Amino acid sequence: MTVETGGATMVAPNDTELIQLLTPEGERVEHPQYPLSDVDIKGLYRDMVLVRRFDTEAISLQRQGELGIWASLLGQEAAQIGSGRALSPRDMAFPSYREHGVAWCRGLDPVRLLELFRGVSNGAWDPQEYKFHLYTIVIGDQTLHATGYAMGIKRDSAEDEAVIVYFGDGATSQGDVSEAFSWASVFQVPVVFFCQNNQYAISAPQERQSPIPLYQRSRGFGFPGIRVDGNDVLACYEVTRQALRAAREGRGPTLIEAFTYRMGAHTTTDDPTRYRLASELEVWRLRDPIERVRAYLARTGQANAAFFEQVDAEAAELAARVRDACRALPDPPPLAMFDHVYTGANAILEAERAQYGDYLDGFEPAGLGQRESEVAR
Amino acid sequence: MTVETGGATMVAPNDTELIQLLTPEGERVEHPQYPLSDVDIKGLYRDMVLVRRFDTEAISLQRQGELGIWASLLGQEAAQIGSGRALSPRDMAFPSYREHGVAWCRGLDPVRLLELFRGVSNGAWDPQEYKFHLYTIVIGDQTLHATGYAMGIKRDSAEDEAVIVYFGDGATSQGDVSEAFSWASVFQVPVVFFCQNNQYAISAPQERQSPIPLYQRSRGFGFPGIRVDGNDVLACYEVTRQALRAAREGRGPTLIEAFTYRMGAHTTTDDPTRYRLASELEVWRLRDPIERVRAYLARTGQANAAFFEQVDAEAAELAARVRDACRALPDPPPLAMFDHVYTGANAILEAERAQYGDYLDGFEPAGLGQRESEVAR
Amino acid sequence: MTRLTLSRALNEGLRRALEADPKVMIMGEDVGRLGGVFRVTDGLQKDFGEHRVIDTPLAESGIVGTAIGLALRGYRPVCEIQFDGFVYPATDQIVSQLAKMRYRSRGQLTLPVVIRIPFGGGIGAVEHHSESPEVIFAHTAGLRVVACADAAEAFSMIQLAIACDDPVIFFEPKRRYWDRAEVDMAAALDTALPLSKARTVLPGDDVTLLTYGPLVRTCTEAAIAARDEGKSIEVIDLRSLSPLDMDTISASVIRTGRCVVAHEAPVYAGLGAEIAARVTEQCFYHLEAPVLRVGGFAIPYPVARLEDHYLPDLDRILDTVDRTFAF
Amino acid sequence: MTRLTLSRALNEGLRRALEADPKVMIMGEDVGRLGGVFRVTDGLQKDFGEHRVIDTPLAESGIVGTAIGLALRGYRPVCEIQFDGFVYPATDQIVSQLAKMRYRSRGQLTLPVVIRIPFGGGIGAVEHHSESPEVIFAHTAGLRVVACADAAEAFSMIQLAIACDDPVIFFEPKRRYWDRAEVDMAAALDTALPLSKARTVLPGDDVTLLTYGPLVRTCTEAAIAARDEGKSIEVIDLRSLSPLDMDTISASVIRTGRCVVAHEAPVYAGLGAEIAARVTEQCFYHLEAPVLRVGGFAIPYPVARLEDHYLPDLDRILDTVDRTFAF
Ligand SMILES: Cc1ncc(C[n+]2csc(CCOP(=O)(O)OP(=O)(O)O)c2C)c(N)n1
Ligand SMILES: Cc1ncc(C[n+]2csc(CCOP(=O)(O)OP(=O)(O)O)c2C)c(N)n1
Ligand SMILES: [Mg+2]
Ligand SMILES: [Mg+2]
Repeated sequence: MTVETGGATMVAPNDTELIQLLTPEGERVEHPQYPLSDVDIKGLYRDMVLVRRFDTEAISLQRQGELGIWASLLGQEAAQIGSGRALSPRDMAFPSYREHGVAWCRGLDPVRLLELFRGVSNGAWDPQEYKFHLYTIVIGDQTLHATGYAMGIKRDSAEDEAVIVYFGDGATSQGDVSEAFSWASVFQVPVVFFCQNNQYAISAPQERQSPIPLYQRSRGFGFPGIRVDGNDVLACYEVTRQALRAAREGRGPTLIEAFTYRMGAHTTTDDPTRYRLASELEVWRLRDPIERVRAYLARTGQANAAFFEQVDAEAAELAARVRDACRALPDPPPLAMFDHVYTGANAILEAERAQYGDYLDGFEPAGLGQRESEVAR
Repeated sequence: MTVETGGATMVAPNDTELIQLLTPEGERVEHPQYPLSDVDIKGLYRDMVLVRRFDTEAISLQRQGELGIWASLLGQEAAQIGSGRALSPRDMAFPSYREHGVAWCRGLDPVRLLELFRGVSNGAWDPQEYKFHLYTIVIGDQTLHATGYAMGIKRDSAEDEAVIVYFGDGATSQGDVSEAFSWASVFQVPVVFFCQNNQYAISAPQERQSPIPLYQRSRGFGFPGIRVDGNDVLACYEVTRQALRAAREGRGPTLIEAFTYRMGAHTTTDDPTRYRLASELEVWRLRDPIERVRAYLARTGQANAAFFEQVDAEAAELAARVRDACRALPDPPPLAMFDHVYTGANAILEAERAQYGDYLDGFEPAGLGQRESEVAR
Repeated sequence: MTRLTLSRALNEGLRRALEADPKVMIMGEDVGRLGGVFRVTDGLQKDFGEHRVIDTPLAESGIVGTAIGLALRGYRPVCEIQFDGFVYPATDQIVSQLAKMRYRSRGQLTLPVVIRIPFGGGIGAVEHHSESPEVIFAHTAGLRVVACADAAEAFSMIQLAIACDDPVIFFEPKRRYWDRAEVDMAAALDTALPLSKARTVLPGDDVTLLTYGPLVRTCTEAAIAARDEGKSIEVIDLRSLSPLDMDTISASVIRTGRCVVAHEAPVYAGLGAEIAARVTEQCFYHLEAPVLRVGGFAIPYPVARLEDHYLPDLDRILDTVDRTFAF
Repeated sequence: MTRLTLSRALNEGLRRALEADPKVMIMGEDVGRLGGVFRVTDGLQKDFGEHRVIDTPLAESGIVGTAIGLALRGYRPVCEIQFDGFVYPATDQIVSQLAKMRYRSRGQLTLPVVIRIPFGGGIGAVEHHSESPEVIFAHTAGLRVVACADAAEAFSMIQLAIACDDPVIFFEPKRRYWDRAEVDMAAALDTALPLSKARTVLPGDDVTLLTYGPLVRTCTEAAIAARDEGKSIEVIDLRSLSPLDMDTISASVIRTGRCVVAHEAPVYAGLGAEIAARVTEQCFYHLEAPVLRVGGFAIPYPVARLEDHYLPDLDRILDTVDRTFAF
């Protein structure tokens, strides 16, 4: 199937190479290599609905000026919830900046995610506690961190641990990502490279990163690559689960390309109408990751109207809580900006802190309130 | 075939994947895809003997203190002469730092190469005149330059031009090389990536860069990779010729892995006995790139003793000339170090130049001779 | 004269350059169809084609490395690095290749490459989007490093940078992109102030205030505010960060006897250090006080909600000016 | 006391660290079987195993990036960058990740990573093997930057760097690797001079000469030579380039009234600029002359046959000292 975009031609994956366990229409399909293991499909549905609702709320918080910017996961819920739920509690995840669904699976209160985008904290959670690293904004950098962490797991002979690292289609062009592929392959470490190919790096279509499907990239580095329907939460779950198991069993890295679609803007400051046609979005709406699970659950009688209503109610509740909590997030005190640069003392920095503290104290009655500030910055 | 090294196990390529047109014993073998085009085999032999003799001379010049360091091409003559002779005059070559054989094919007086290693000039030749870029020492950087140059060729619609870029097995791990692969593939530009896999990056065996054969790397980026017997000058010639033709015809990039062996030290300051066994070298001596051509020429009667003697005499002559010319290479005048930083004026730099000039003038009778210098640097 | 935003002025300058020389090309992430995240290249791909305005893969080293190759082929690439914090992956190609190529080739190769970098903070962004890495490039011989301050300057400086045969690192004050100023689009380029020259924005007698990029506006406002207190501040926009226009700088400091340097980058080992050291050496007997610096602290760029504390503002600049009078 | 080369002293220091803490590991190109191109890691892989002394693929960003991951896992990686000129591909990982991780995580993550870099010229090498990029890292908040000068210093400093919980960029003066000095290998590490402290190498009264790394020896020789002319030069080895030990520096300059900074890196926007600016601010009323700098010129590192002209030697340093007396 070929989708016409503004200028680039996008080829949808052909069925032989794309792992799919649930069709857009909500039909279960069997795959000999990927028999679906025991999984709570209603739970996955609930996760996806809740993170989507959270995401929608974050977008409006940004519109209301409560957040500086927001990177929406709209359309990528299945890729994130499927892979996130495949993680064992001891596995470590390295996200990019859009993995709100994975964060959810790791048990992180979504309000924590807002702190980064509101500009009140870059480190709102303890990565060790949640086994979920901080968001990484420099494209691709975290793939090397994940690989190094996995080298550590191997050295520790920790056979029940693996690493998953998230990045986008655009990231595959960065040298660091290829270096991570090399290292992971040479050292045969337990890492799963999870590429969410949402078809765009801001405005650049996936063809700008590679003329061939991205999952094939890993072959040149000596480890397997798999393309999964990124809008199929069951396939994402099962493929990731197997890749993580292979990693834990010492069978080395796997690249998973979750073929999905960024249904929203790149971030709230982006205007996708400048570079893609609305018709493309229409095509992908038919492949919505949530709708197909709902259809499946409903049709097979695994869930009834009460269930769906209850999930919707939970979502509304979550949104309300997030909204209030976000608004209540305080700004850090000014001098906090001098904290945590070093573990020990740094006389140059201490002098600057002291000087700035004195400077602030010089404003009467107290602090920033009295500073004359620029008219229109 | 498996060669035992100090710790790593080296697998020689299996015959199905390695392109070979001349066996180590000097037997011509036919390859359906690579019928040998018209080529002066005696000329190739002569080239290889001369560059090897030049290389040997450079090593002794280094030992005699005439050069600071030397990177020997010993063992890689076939890869370099074969590929170098496959270039058309309009093709552009981007070398690493060991491509003395390619330089020879480009018509460069080998004495020029010594200037870099003697420390008298980093730019001893005009890259445009010889269509041979300056040596690049930072591993991998030149692959992007070559790709950019090829983008220019494509934009110029110059259909009779292509680019070849040389790099080593170690270089394949550098992010820049992968970025070059991405770009070349995305933009389908006329560049041939010529990787001389001499099995070592200083002490690191090729397995430290990839668990699978390096020629397969390009597959992940969407363009073909070929492994050629790098000690077979005929195969190197023909494979490169075809890849360059494909490039010129708009069929995009090719990766060629010339499977060869660094018979000497990494450079004159290296001590390979610390990391590899002598027995390994013995195995590769039997695959010497020059011997097999000599055997072939002699056995088929294409060359007689007089020819071989004449080539040896030429080699001796070249060595003598190079030796004398190297010794005669003058040091640049001190103030030359301030030249060519910018095209236009830079007041800061000019002031430094003037000040240093005055400073030197202050020594009587003139210049450096009178400067007290450090006792033992 | 036309009233343009700084972003638009750059756009017009790029357009002129593309028109003037078919060898000029633009490359970077999202510069084509999107027109750049700050719209600096808006409409240029449409008008000049995909071969002259190239949307690249997402790889900064690749952008600079292939630009070098294109320059070797005779092109004049203008690269965009999307944000300051993303120039670091390209450091090797910039420092080891772009800067040194002419020198090492003994003048046989020239690389007329411009690298545009939106820099500095003040837009409430997340991490890595508010850096001021200019001193790294200023320290690197072989590069010219400049920063523009307003629309009028941007319009001429980008054209001068593209016309320059040396590699130019071109810093753009991102929080001023939407500031408007009168631009004389009819002026001939050869009447423009050369790229290597500093510019006196506001004359004054008591103290010389040196700055560049986004703080030119802030410093100018500070100088105007200080007039009320009877202090006459001379504001100089350095424009060229490498080389520095020491003639203009020293002449001013010798006259005023006091000097303050303001920039957003951390003070520690920042460009202000070079200026202070050099001014002190050249104006030693004229200085009433040490050259003082006001700038970023020795910390990573803080979260957006604290950036107003990090960035030198009018008050902090005037406080520093005051301190030079305490000597 | 044992007489060791600087290279050997580092080797012994690394050995101690590997023995003291099983989490310490060494990684880099050719550090294992070969023992490093300067033999600094000689024998360590044999004695501590391939899992603790890792020969890496050829990729500097990979070395630093995976070291960060290992540190997140609780390890203390000591990375070797083979030569100064090859650190640039790792700039992004160093500046954007290694330096900032602790800060951005609000102290929840610490990265005890050491990056060893043989730096400076004087060994007759080809391009990219003689760089002095220290100021780039000194300007980057979150890093500690140090340089050792001789075997005794190297032995303790490398152990202190590894024991430090902050990332440390550790510069080694490559042309001094084969210099020998007495090393007290029995001394306990906690009696060693802290990493952040400067060290007075030679006391003096007339002028303070500040330097670090390879020029400590040169400056010491210059000071000894100057005694004959009746000039008393105090030589201070800075050791820590970020932060600077301003207490030691200022105390000396206030006493001598004159100051010269010597380094191999280009003077322009080099570390000497920061020192000059800061010393001037702190010692303004005590300075008889401006702080003068002697160092590399504003050019790329020249060819080996001219490096003696580029590198500050005894004469050029004394010439600069003389110039401070001309004020
Ligand atoms: C090194 C670097 N360069 C540029 C950017 C600016 N940037 C932010 S997101 C983005 C596109 C990323 O695309 P992709 O990897 O596909 O991830 P997605 O946003 O689609 O999830 C770009 C170019 C960056 N963050 N880091
Ligand atoms: C970026 C960079 N890192 C490290 C080095 C030091 N170095 C010089 S040659 C070399 C090994 C290169 O191996 P390979 O690419 O296989 O080429 P070969 O020398 O075998 O021809 C290394 C590590 C360098 N020149 N550049
Ligand atoms: Mg994407
Ligand atoms: Mg090699």
